[in-house]
Amino acid sequence: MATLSEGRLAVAMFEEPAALKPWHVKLRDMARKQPVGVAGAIIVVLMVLMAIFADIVTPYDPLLNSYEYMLAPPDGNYIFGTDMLGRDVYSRIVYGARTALFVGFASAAVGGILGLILGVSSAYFGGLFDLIFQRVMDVFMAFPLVIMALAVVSILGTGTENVILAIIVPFVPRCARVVRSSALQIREIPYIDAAKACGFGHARIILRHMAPNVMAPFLIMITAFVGQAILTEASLSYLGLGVQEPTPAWGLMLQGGAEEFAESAPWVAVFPGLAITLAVFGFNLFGDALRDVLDPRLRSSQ
Amino acid sequence: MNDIATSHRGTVSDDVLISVDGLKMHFPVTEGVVLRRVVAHVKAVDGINFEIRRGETLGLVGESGCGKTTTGRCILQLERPTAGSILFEGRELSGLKGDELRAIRRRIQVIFQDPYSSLNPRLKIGEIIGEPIRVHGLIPDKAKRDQRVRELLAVCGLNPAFADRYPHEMSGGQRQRVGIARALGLEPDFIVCDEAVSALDVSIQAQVINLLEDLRDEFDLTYLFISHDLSVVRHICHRVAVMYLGKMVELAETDELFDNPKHPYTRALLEAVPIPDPVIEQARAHQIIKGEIPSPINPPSGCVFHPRCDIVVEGCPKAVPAFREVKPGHWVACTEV
Amino acid sequence: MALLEIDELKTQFFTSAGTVLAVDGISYTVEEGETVAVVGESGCGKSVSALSILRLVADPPGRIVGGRIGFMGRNLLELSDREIREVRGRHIGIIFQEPMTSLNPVLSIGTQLTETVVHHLGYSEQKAASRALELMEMVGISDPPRRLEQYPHHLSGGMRQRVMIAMALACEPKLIIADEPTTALDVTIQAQILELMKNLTRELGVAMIIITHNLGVVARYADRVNVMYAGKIIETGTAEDVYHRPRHPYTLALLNSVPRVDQQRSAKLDPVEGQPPDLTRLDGSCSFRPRCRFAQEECAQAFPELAYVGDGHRAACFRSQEIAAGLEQVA
Amino acid sequence: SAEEPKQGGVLRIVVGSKIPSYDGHRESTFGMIHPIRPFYSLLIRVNPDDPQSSNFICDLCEGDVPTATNDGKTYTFKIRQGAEFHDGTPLTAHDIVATYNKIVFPPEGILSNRVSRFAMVEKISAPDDFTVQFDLKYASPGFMPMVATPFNFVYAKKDLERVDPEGKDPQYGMKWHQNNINGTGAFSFVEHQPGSHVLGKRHEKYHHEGKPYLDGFKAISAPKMSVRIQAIRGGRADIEFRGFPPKSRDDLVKALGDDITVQESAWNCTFGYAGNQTKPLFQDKRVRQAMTLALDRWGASNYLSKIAIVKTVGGLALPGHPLATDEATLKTYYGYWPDIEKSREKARELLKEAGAEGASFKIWNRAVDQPYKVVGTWMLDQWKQVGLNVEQVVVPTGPWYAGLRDPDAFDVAIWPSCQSVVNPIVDAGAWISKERAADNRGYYTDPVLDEWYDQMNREGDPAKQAELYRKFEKRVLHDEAHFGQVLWWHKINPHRSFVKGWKIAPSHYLNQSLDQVWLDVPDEERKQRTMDELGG
Amino acid sequence: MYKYVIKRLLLLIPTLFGAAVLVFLLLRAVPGDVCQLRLGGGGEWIDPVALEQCKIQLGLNDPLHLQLVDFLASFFTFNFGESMWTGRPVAFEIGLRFELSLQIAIMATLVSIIVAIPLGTISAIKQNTWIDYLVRTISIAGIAIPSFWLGIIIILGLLITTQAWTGTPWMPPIDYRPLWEDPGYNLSMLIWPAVATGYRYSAVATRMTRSALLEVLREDYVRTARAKGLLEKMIINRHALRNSLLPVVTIIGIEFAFLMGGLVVTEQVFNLNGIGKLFVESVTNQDYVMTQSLVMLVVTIFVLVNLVVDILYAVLDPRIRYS
Ligand SMILES: Nc1ncnc2c1ncn2[C@@H]1O[C@H](COP(=O)(O)OP(=O)(O)OP(=O)(O)O)[C@@H](O)[C@H]1O
Ligand SMILES: Nc1ncnc2c1ncn2[C@@H]1O[C@H](COP(=O)(O)OP(=O)(O)OP(=O)(O)O)[C@@H](O)[C@H]1O
Ligand SMILES: [Mg+2]
Ligand SMILES: [Mg+2]
Repeated sequence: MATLSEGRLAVAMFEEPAALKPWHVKLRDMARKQPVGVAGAIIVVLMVLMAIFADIVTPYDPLLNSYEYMLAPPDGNYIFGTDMLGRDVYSRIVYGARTALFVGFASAAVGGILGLILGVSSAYFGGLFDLIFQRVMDVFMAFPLVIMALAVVSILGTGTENVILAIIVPFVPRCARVVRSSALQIREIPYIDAAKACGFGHARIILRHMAPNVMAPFLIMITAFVGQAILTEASLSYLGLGVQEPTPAWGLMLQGGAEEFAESAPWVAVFPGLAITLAVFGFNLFGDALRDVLDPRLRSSQ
Repeated sequence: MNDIATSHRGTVSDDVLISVDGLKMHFPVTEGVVLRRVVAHVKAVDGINFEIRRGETLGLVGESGCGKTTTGRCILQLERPTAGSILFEGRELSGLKGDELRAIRRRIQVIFQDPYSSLNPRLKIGEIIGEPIRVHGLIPDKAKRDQRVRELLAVCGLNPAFADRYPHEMSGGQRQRVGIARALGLEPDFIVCDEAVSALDVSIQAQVINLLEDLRDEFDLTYLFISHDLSVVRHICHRVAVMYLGKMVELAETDELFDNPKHPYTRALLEAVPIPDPVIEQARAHQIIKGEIPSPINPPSGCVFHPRCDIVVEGCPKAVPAFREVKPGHWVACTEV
Repeated sequence: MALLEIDELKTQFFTSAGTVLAVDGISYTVEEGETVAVVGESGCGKSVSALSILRLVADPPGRIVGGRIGFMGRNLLELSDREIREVRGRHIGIIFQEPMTSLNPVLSIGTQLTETVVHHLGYSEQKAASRALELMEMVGISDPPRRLEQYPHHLSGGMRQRVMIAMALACEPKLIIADEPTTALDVTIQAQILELMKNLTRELGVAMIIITHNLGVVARYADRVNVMYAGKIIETGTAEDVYHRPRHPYTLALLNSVPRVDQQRSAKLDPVEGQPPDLTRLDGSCSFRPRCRFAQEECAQAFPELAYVGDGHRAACFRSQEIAAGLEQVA
Repeated sequence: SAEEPKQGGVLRIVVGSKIPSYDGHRESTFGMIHPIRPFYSLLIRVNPDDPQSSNFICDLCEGDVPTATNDGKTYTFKIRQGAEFHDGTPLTAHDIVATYNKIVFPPEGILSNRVSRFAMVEKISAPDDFTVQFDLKYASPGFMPMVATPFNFVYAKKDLERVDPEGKDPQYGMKWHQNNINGTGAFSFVEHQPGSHVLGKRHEKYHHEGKPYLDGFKAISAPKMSVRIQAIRGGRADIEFRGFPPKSRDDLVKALGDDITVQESAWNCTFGYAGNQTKPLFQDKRVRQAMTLALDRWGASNYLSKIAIVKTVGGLALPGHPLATDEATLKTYYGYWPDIEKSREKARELLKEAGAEGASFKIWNRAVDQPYKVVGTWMLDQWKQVGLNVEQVVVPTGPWYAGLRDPDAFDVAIWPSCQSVVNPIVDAGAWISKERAADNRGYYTDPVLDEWYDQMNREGDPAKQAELYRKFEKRVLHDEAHFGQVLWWHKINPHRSFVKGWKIAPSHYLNQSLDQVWLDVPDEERKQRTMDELGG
Repeated sequence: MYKYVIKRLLLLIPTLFGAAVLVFLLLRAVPGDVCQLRLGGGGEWIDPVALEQCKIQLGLNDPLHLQLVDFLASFFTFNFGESMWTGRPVAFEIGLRFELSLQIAIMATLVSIIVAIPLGTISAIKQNTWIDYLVRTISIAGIAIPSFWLGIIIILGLLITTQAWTGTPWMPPIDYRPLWEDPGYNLSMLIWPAVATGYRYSAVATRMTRSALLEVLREDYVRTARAKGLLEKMIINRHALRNSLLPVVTIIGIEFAFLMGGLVVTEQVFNLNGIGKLFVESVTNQDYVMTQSLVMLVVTIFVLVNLVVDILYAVLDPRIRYS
């Protein structure tokens, strides 16, 4: 009965689905609906560009000490002034963006992916695995960050990679928990049953069918977490547990003297502080808007 | 048997494809966080028997929560039944593992109720239909597989160009066709249609019903057609089983069941369905069944229907009525018929 | 004078995808004590037209852009916010589709039931409580005092819908709008609820607009039927007229596409092929034209008037006369 | 001076470190000296009127500080009569003997932090109730400075002999002072809120006539430098005794003008580094010499002193001390040449010779700003300028110390050493062979140094001693360049101008009895302070 | 309900046990020990004999597994031992600081609730208007500003402005007096850190209130309430807010638990003698006993606060019943 399908086809052919909007129109729509989020996105993009083209946009080597210009106030030469070793604050902030973004993205990516896989698996398998996993996560969630950071830093030494590790450890359970709760809902949706009914293996279902579907909460989490990681890095550096001199890093710039002469040489403390605030601000604005856009429960009815 | 295989419902052969015997599915109700104690059971399916013959469409009707979906899921091996056996071509399904299970899964497919949630929103239509074909190694070659996907789309009345679309770019009816195409891709023998048309608008619903019928004839399929819509069931099924609270209360050939219902519940059910004809409706005496469906955790004793039954007798709360054949091919679980 | 007179009501949604003409100039009246049904496919504007009566359409993105809704001598669309609030719940009650989500999960049934009478009629707490008891009995809920203290999640779907009915009736309104009151319920419960609503409206002389896509429900309960398609009413008349003498091809097709539980299967269904139109992309032509097997040149030019085809029976089709004359010839 | 001290009031001190226990004999941090020292007296102490000199005067002894008899092997102290402990017990020579016996010969299980440094002591005895006699095994110029160490709080014999009321701990008395305070100091203990403050009030029976001037003192714990600075500025504290960075001094003066008085002094803390000689790179003398040559000490003395608490260029002994090397000699040592360009040229040359151009190593530094991280970062920059490839590893204090003890852990260690009483001879013990000096951070063995050190310690004649010291120093800094002395610390104490009577010492451990301090504020304010802190 | 509470409390045991083992191992993995720090922390020369003595006394030379058993035994018998740094009982040391930490946590919570709920509500009601943008910007800024930096700015701001206005610079007290002894002094000290942390905290809660309310405002029952002709005020207060409070309560709870143990940086900036400062000190001092006890305290608080939140859930939402 080949004619049969042909016949049906004839009917169906003219059904044209609603036209898809080109991306620039979508972008414009988003800009109109989420002006705040777009502002955040702009900040983030500027930061990324700044980090990538740091060599081009900075007048000085961020590591260059010039003892004749120690704590020079902002002027034509040094637009944000110099720090106590005579290094250009502006250049250090620009290069600091590299550190901040590296720490932020790396820890969000690594921690996020780990949390994603753990969270989805936990939800998917359920049962005893889930139960034990949950208890372990409880411990990690309740465990204070300082101890964790201090231990990691003391055991492995300071430095960017270890700071990332110290930030990841508490992030994984948080991420896993958020992912798990969405994944629990996803697990109940028929397309997962459909995948099972098609005879797919566990790994395929977890990675291909479940994980991509918790992307919305995951991405929201991740963007917010990039901001948080930057902030945590700054706080750790401020406590002396983070990135180390002479690496240009924002938290580090606020530490060690910046505070003591915050009044007579405010530029040393103000600009890095603003940089941190602005960066975290940007990521959070962006993440917030992303939440409004991606989270179907919050999507304004249209 | 061939006498029921009226021309417009397709042909039914004599050999039994699926046979369900004494199927029970009790979901434990647990309490406690660490030591999960089982405090009760939801008796979702509580001992049902039926057979489906090759080429046949068996309707499974009943109100919400009576265990229709659970029955379907047990056959699909998505749940591990508490008791009972499910034979597919005479082979026991429960207990199958690994490759054997995968092989069986290819032959038993499912179409879900909700066209919105049964398609993975992250995958393109082409991937949704093509992936199972690839995983089961039916068509390893990518180009040929794509060709097959297009064919399947066409067979289901969809534009083959839809392969590059995402589910959200399609209407509900179109998505339901994609779900059907996915199931067909594995060249199954048997398809569980769990409320496959309930979520669709009347006009779209009719399109899909026709499609299902056409496919049944074209590919020699067997359906378990789960629905709460009695009119649709009457239209498409060869035989119909009525469930109530995890039990089967009546099973008969379609027209026999609808024209000559025996069980008081079946009768009440039919009574409750409004008929789209004001004249007939005006003439109908509306005997509305009283009460609500009891909880499957604590089903009533004896005949589970007795608290709502209008012909209840003394013995009803005491003994579980046997599911017996009152007429050839007409089974009822009631002592009073 | 009719209780409710809707005249050329237009409600639109302004979205990024374009303007949705959800309700595109519908007119109908509801007499006192009468039950009027609105049927049509999903998305054709049934709910929006009902919400528009009480001006409950979310703004943004929705807005009532034109028309008139006369109710007890006043145009509801011209009332101030305070005045329309007095109409809501007080003179017009409304029952929604989803009994599961339409009740506030954290407030007791009693609170939700009494707040309307306290608010609108200024009842004291005691008086309100006894009114609540009365209402609960009226809608057939057993053991009302206990039920009043319970929360929605303690109740089954049917019970909740009874509570919704009680709430709608609390201030003895003149009109009740029921938006698919039983779609989410089982057939047996659906029958119970519909029967209850019918009896109550008869007893209390309340008019009712019942919105549904179930043609059987309409046949059983409605005095008059409005068939909607793509934001417009395309056929209206008594139930018998519409079911037995359909004059619009859509109504006709709709009736043909439902299987019947009371008749043996005779042939395959005859569905309306194609999809409903996109409400953002309507041109001035007949919106059913792409799916219509009677379509002809003329249909692309303008939308046909809702014209009389019989006593109190109107249809919006250029070929309704021919359809009446005999379907075979036309097709 | 001409000013007449005024009686009364409470002095508020901010302290940047924590109190481990009240027992000075076992502790070594200024965090307990500043709040606890005022409760105790010493046998002898640095002259509070001239703390810069290396002169000691009697505290609990009477008359002049005794000189050695018996070929320098016996010291006899006359003990002051009428001194009284806060609990009313009169002080006798037996208390002193019991105290020093605990410090020098602690019983098994009792910690004393200075046992090894008192190695020359043979016996301590009390010929009568008011005489104490120290018999030494050999004459040692390091002895009297050790006696004057400000941690040697004098305890009452009866307290040291206390028995455990529960009868469990036989050494109860010896440990009693860890958690209890009973001294003869200018102030008696009122309260200690751990982590917050220590409060003391005037000891009426104090043995120095008319002192103390204050009604009490309050030592408030404030671990953060910026808080301490702001506290002085915002009137929450009057003085801090450890030292502020130069920039903060300038800020305070700018903000408060005449209300702030600044005292400054060279500080008896070296700041240096050592290459770990278990690692091949630093076994080459030329590399070590190149490293010291690369440091621009004279320049740094100018500019680093504007931001860090280091300033003085010097050798192994605190500049100003009789044993310190004169500047001319110093300028001939590697790394002290006045012409830094020439010096760096030489450094590059030596590195080339040693085949260590562009060598890489890491500085093992402590996570403390002042002066560690500031100077460490500067050193890194200096070494980079001669082509070395340097990184810095900064770790918290605990792991830092642990790392210093593990020769596998680090390449180049920051090696500071802070001592209380200026005592270059004894302190030189840090730079002898690793087998003898547990805190040798260069992990080198140098028998020559060991020999000279021993000679120096037993040498009675100051001239010969100085000669030995010079040889020792030249070998450490120049010939072998085992140790790189960078800059001496510089102590800056800005305080409220109304705090009078306190004079800066070359160590933050010294001159902390507070008995000379008084407040030059109106009478009502002094009363008010007493009311506020001590409640009338 | 009480059964549920007991069950939850029992559940604390595995969590605490896990945390105990974790902290134990982490601490021992850090090189160095408390003795070196005590004896040589000032940079002074350390007597090796004394060092060994100290280690023996504190049991640091015992085999690890014995130390672990000791620690677990002491912990689960509520005998927490003495601080390795000060020798005083851990319970006493923590007790001293607890009051201050609790007071700040409560004050900050009050500040945040007072700010967050009205702001979040307004922001949700006026979604996508300039008020909403403003509130969101302010609240996101609260999350973005590093708390230590904010602290520094507050203190400096106080110093500078008071000097400009009164001539004498003023800063908040740096030593603690209990509220009932000297309320003026106490508040003038603690209000600043409470505001500094409360701002961040309220920012989090504001965002949560807003999004939760937005979600609830789209619920069917809000439409039902509108259809009843209720006043908008009643709809928000009675129907919407209570439902949206649930996630807000969670956030407030989590933040409260966090404040109780984690005000590490703020306590430093304002020189507060609280748990956070003790934490950092004991960690840097490598005071195992103290650190272990503090971790257990923080974990316990975390778990208990979570329990309280869950109970509050049941109070706010009748659908949730624990049995
Ligand atoms: N995984 C499960 N755990 C516990 N109870 C379950 C589970 N799945 C189903 N149930 C219960 O089993 C009973 C039967 O459910 P089932 O889904 O089979 O009913 P159904 O007839 O398909 O109803 P519907 O018409 O609503 O789809 C219901 O009471 C349901 O609550
Ligand atoms: N908030 C909204 N924003 C944009 N479009 C809307 C909104 N609400 C409804 N619409 C559109 O208005 C049209 C009519 O919707 P309405 O809810 O009235 O349909 P309905 O006939 O009640 O359908 P159903 O049977 O599914 O309830 C639909 O096309 C829908 O997409
Ligand atoms: Mg089902
Ligand atoms: Mg609707």
